[in-house]
Amino acid sequence: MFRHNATDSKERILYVKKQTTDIDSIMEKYPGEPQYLISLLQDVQAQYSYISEENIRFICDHVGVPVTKAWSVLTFYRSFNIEPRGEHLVRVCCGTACHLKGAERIAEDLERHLCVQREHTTEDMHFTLETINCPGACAVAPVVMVDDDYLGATNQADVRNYLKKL
Amino acid sequence: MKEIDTKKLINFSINGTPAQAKEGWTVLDTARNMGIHIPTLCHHEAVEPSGACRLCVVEARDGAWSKVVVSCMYPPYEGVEILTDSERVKNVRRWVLEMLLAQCPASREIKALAAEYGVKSTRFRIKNPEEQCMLCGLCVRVCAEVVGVQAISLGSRGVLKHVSTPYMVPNRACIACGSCVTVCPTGAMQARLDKVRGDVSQRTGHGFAH
Amino acid sequence: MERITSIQQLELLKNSLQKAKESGRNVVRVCLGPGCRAQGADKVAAAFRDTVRQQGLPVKIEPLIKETGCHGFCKEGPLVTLVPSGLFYSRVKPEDVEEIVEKTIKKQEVISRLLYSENGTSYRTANEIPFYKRQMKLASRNVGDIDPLNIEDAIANDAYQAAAKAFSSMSPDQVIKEVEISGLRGRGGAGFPTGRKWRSASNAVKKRPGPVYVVCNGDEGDPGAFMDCAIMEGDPHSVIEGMIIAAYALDARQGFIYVREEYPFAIRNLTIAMDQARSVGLLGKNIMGSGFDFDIRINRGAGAYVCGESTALFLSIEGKPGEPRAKYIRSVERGLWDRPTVLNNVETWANIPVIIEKGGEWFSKIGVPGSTGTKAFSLVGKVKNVGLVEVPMGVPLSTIVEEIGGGIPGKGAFKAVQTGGPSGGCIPYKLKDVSVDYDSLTKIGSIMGSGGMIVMDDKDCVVDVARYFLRFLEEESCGKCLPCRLGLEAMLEFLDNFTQGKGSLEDIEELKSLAKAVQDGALCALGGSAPNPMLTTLEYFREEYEAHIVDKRCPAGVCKALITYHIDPEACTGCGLCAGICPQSCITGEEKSPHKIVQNACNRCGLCMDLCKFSAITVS
Amino acid sequence: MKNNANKHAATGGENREKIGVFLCECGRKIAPKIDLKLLEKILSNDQIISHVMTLPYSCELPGIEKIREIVQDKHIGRVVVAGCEPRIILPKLERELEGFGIEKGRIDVVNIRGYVASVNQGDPSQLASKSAKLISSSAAYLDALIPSPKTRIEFKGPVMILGGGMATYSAAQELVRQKIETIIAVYTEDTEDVIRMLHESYPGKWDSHERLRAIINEVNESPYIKQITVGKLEKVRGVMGHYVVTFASEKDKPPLSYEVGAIIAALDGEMHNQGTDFGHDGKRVLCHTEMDEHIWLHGAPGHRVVFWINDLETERPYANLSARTAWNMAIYIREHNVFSRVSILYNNKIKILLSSAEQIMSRELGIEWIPYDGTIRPTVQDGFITYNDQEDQIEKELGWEQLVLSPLRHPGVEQLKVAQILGLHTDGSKFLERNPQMVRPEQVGLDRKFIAGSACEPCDLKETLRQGRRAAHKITELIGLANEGRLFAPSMVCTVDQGKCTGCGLCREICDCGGIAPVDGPGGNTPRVVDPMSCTGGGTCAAACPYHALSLQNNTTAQREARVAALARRLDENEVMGYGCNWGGVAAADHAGLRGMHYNSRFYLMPVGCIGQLDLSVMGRAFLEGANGLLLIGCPPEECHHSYGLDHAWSRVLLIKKMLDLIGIERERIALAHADLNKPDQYIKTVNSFVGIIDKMGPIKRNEMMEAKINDVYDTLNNSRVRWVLGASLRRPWETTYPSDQRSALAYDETLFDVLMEEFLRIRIINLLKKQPGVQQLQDISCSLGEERQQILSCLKDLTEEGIISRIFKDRIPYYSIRQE
Repeated sequence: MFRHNATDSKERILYVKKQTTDIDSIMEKYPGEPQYLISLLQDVQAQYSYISEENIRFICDHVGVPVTKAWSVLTFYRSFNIEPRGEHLVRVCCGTACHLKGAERIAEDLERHLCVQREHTTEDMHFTLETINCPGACAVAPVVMVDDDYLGATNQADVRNYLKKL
Repeated sequence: MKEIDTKKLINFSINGTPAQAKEGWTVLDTARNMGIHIPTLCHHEAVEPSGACRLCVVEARDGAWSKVVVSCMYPPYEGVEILTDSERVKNVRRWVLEMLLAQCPASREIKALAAEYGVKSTRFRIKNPEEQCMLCGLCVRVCAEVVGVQAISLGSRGVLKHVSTPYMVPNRACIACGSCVTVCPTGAMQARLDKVRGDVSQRTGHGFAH
Repeated sequence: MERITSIQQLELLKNSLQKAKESGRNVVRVCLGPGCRAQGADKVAAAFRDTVRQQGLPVKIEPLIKETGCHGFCKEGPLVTLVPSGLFYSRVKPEDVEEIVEKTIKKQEVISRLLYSENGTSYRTANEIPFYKRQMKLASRNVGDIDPLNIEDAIANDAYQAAAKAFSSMSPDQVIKEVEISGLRGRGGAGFPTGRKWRSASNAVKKRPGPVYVVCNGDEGDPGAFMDCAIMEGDPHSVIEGMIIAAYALDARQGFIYVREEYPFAIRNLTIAMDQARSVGLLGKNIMGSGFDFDIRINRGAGAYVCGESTALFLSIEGKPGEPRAKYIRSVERGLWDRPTVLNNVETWANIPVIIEKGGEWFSKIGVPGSTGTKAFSLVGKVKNVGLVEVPMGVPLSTIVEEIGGGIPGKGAFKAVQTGGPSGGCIPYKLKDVSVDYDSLTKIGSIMGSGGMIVMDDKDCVVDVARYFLRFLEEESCGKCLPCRLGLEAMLEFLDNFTQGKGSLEDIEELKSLAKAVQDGALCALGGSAPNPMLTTLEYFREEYEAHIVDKRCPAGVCKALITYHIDPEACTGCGLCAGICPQSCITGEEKSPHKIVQNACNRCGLCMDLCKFSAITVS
Repeated sequence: MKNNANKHAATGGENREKIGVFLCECGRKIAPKIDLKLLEKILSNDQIISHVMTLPYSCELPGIEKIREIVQDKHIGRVVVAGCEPRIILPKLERELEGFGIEKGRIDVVNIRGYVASVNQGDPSQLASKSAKLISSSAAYLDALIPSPKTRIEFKGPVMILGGGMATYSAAQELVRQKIETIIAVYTEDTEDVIRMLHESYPGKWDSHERLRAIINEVNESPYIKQITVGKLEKVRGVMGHYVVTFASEKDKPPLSYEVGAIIAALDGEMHNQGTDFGHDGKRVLCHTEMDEHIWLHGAPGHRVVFWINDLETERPYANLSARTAWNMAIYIREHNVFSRVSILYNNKIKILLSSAEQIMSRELGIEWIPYDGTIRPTVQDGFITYNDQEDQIEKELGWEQLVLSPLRHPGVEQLKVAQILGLHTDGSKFLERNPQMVRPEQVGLDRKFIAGSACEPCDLKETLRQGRRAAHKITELIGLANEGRLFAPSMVCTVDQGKCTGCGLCREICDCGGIAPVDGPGGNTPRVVDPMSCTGGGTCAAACPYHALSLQNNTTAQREARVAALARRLDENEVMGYGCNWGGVAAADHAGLRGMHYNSRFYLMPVGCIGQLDLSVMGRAFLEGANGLLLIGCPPEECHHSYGLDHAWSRVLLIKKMLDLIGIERERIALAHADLNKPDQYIKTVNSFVGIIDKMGPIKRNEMMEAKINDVYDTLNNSRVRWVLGASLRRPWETTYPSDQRSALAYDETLFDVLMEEFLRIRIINLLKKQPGVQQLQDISCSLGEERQQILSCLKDLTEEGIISRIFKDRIPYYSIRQE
């Protein structure tokens, strides 16, 4: 069950190592001033996919802001998560152009398909479903972004198939 | 200290009555000093105004130009005419109060104020019949500006906005002084206080406090 | 590259770079705008690079592969332009790359299959295409031409020349004057004259000496608008240069660019452009040896539409929640950290270098009085040529939609255009000849906005669109002031009722009164302009509202509660796909014979209609 | 009686400052309900008030500008604002008037809105007279103020970091970066030794070694650092800004002393193993520290390791911490030995948060996370551990070759000792409490003691380092302020009158904020000083001092006496007064006022910072000046913001009750109550009920005899022996019960009563002799006091021996008189 061959696992370990940068090294990039709070949160979020209670305390200490202030920043902006996000991020564009072309129906279908509300994560922590406003790809509306890939001019079946392959 | 020329007087009018203000005074300050009543909810003398509840709106007129402004923040200027009860102003207040009745149906204070403007019931959907909070943020401002602990904050935004503590757990930065309860204009903080301060007698060690 | 320590040096560098450029070297420009990228342009570019590397072409032929910003004609992407021939290939796939290299680059042959054709005519170069013909590119002058990640390419295309001109031959006051003469108005939406803004900031600093900030608003939140994104991605230097000029005029030392997080490539390109500019001495300490210091920092937005509002944006830069405050003291006087601040939109900044270079006089002659210059629009929705366009002000709306945009695709009929995003209004077909400028649009109840132009046809329900925008704003409202937080919810409740066939005609008047209260009472522009889409649709499409309320019917067939899906028995082949996917399992029928929908179980999710390969499912 | 009136009240004298009173109309909230015109008239008759004025809103800019104007024109030095809640509005008024000669402490706000206008029904003139009484008492309070100058804090000497915990280095790093001279007192100077010992407190942190090494090197290379290796911490003397720290040294050498400006204690907790529980044997079944050591010595094991997060089974709340440690170790093992197999078994009541990157990592490395049903305990068998699968409720077995259990965490014996020397009260096994007290706003954010590390509460290494950095930040801030000359001690803290202090140590024993420090002085006793930066201004220590050597500056007992006297004198016979603490009674009353709840209008509430601030003499003074009932309303039990104010007040009230009983006044006339600020209805019940009790009894029947007796009681309350004995019963910080310890309660009570009787008699005799100059016979004394001769005789004998009275024999009959100096 846990058998790996040696070279194989070594490679993987290198890959994994790259993924987790110490929060200290993220904090070192910014001077300890309150104006860097949002930038820091964004970097930590990019690294850990969510902002944990522990990390927020480190950040607050670094920039000299009370946790309550950071909490309102954290919850005010949509892009921050306070709970771990799934491995794959499925984002449905609900911009005007996409709306006119049926983005709402795709979002609803994904909710059904993944059995999860939007802005939430599936129980197996595989997918997080989000809606976004406009990544600027209106030309190929409706657009669904899975991690960093665009699925342009898509429909419910295409998205389902794409997710199946992941 | 702000550099204000306290000698200079600004002449304008409120509801047709000549009024005088010094630099730094708002319309509300001046009106209250003259004994003119303007309803407010989110205003408290101890903290900076935020202009959130929009009940203290007044109409500012200058010739043909006219605008609805919030009196708690609007600095009067020479010659402006202020109307505290014009139709436009009443329209805003009535709608705000009617919507408030749906937002915080359990608040006695809101009901009384709405009745003053002839609003007795609301047509809008009542989401939570127990709700009293109108999210004016006074508690948060008092906690930060007067008490200086910042134990509570406004979380989230828009319709999801709420008064909360980080991660929704009682905040040990809270000194349980009750200032938030004392300034709450709708009585909502009474119900929320225990969630903020937690069980005070069990309190030890360090929490989120800075 | 060497550090530029004088203005002459920049000139020399530019000349040598231009000479190199005119040498006739083959260049392949692959458009990597968001539209093309979504259609696989990055793979095309990679294929070009691989092919060229594998083939080992001789130096004379070997093309330079440039990944440029958005070319505008997103509908036909991925787009590839070949220099020097000027050939314009559309809908290029990675598979086509080898052929292009073989035929066009090596042998100068044209692959007609890849040329854009319209109504039977195919066009060799971009300028001949009707889509581009009526356009005039000022703000996006270099977008699509230059490689945004290579500052040399930008310098060869005259970047930083205007800044050099300002430094060498103009006083700060003259710079402001020139902008005032140009009549440039803010491209972000409200259309405040830029020159006047700079002037009052300059006066404010004189009154309260201290730091002053220059801020670029790249928080292009309007859904369906991506002009600013295209400029930041395609020509970041024009924005940087514009800010340098303003900094010089106002003696600012620090600038900020606030970019939406949803535009990772804009952030990347701006960062790289700034790094390059810094390393060659065009930004940072002692710019071009003039002794002037100015630096810019990028702030990433974090998903809040309201941060496009100036006071909210400042708070966000300061690291706080973006809740607007009342603007009784204007932000040019008390902005970022309570200091005088000039905030302009990306497109405005991109226009500044042009004005300085060619003069305010020249600029003011473009467009119409009161609205000078050009304006970029993102033309999206039910229009054939979806993409990015830039036209002189005062062009009739119909020109943009019908000539440039190529009209409505398919059988649909042109119904309305929504301009100005959620704060704007709907312009009906009957007003299609309205001149597109600030004042004319305001007169008919819409606004110019930042430049989103969403075309709607008869399959789009205006009530639903109004509801969509309200819903959007309700989600994006910061929730600070009651008229906005509660008012939008209340208005939405009215509209929800309408789309469900509830409500009465009196409700329309009540709704208008509520809208007035929200307009009057809201704290910032987000709430104050939120009722606009609803009010304009009420004004121009009242009968459609009445159809919902009185006849309980949605003419466009959108509002779920008022429609039913049917299967056209003639078109249905009985493939069974719909029956298989229906989440309610309410489609029945034998294989190979027409199916039927059991209406009382149908929840109108629309899945069957979207997936039917034979368009057999209709709405009524 | 008159000569008593000013016993503890300050005498204003010639240069007494003028007092101005400003009345608020507060829109519709005060003006129509209280007749402000009448109120103005009543107050203008009060001699200590020199100016009265009504303003629409005193608290808004137009009003404040008016106050400033009047203050300057009329040379007013103290201001009473009669308006709303002082808790909310006072800070603003203080801020706005500070530049105009009205310093902190010279403003008082009387809540006539909340205590009169909105809660009392009655005609406006009645309410005006009630307001007048409250305002006059407040004016008397201000009148008695002897302002203390601001204390500027300076830092003399470097910062010392002691205790040897890991936070030493992060704190030092932060300090040296700020170019602050720092001494670090450590047990070893070798970097590698530090890292080797890391696992004792923070096992499994291999990934942090490099970072820690970098930090230590940065610290060591800095010119601002001085590293010393020392023995045990012996004592710490002094206050913030100037401490003397003494360490023990080797046998023959004198102890080492250092003068430092500030101290950071870096204290790491310890980890103990499970003993023999859960099969722990230290070889196959280990704890985290042992596993870390095992890996250090033998490398990552190549067999099956099971981490069992068994904190919930041992009823310890640190499961998440253990899970993190296990996870760190698991990664290390998997990365360093491909033949290893690692599982982490955890109770499903624990919520384990893994980020998506960590989930992927977990999967890639093949680390199994196994939740089990927490209702059934897993059992350890040889080579297997059984657990109940939460999914299917089947008992399953997990094989192991090494089983790793969670450790038991302990603050550490050495660490506790250090904390104790620093003035913190510690309790055998409890982790150090940081900031357990909730203090008043002006002190919010001030750290009283700088402690970092897992001895405060078990935590991760990162958290420890964070705490170190944070402590350094705070100190840097303070030093920065001090260097600019802007660091002042809070205005309301205790001060010690060194002339009166005998060094008895009672205050130090009952002080919970650690603000009272001993100073090395000549002679046997160690007199005390107060560290103003540590003191929270609770003032119960001041109220307990037998010799009145401690006082709460700018808020003294004398002021409170003046207030209570002024009010008591003005009260009608059927009116009742009370003191409410800022956090309980006053806050609840404010709340009742806010909600407009009506209650008995014959109740007069005065504010006090903490109910424990009320000295015995303040309570006695009320009765002396004519009060018929006194209600003290504090915080709910165990919620006192100054730790034990309520408990101390409780002891004092009991004593007063005894005294009242002695002179034949009903015990019920003084009562202690508590109110939760959030339960105004409860507060109202308390008040109404107490007024009812007093009503039933009617006023105290006062005649000359009774007045004299009350006066004697008042003097007894100021007697140092009585106060000393009472001090013995006050609750100590380490006592965990309320009311205080009940052991030998009855015996103690009897002793107390005996002392009371004795001292009371002595004082009665002295007072009697004082009142009637000339000599008196035993018989006369016995007659006037109505006591038995025998008792009086023994008392007289003592007094004579002590030299307080003199005895003359005339015709072999002794005559007594007060000894004239």
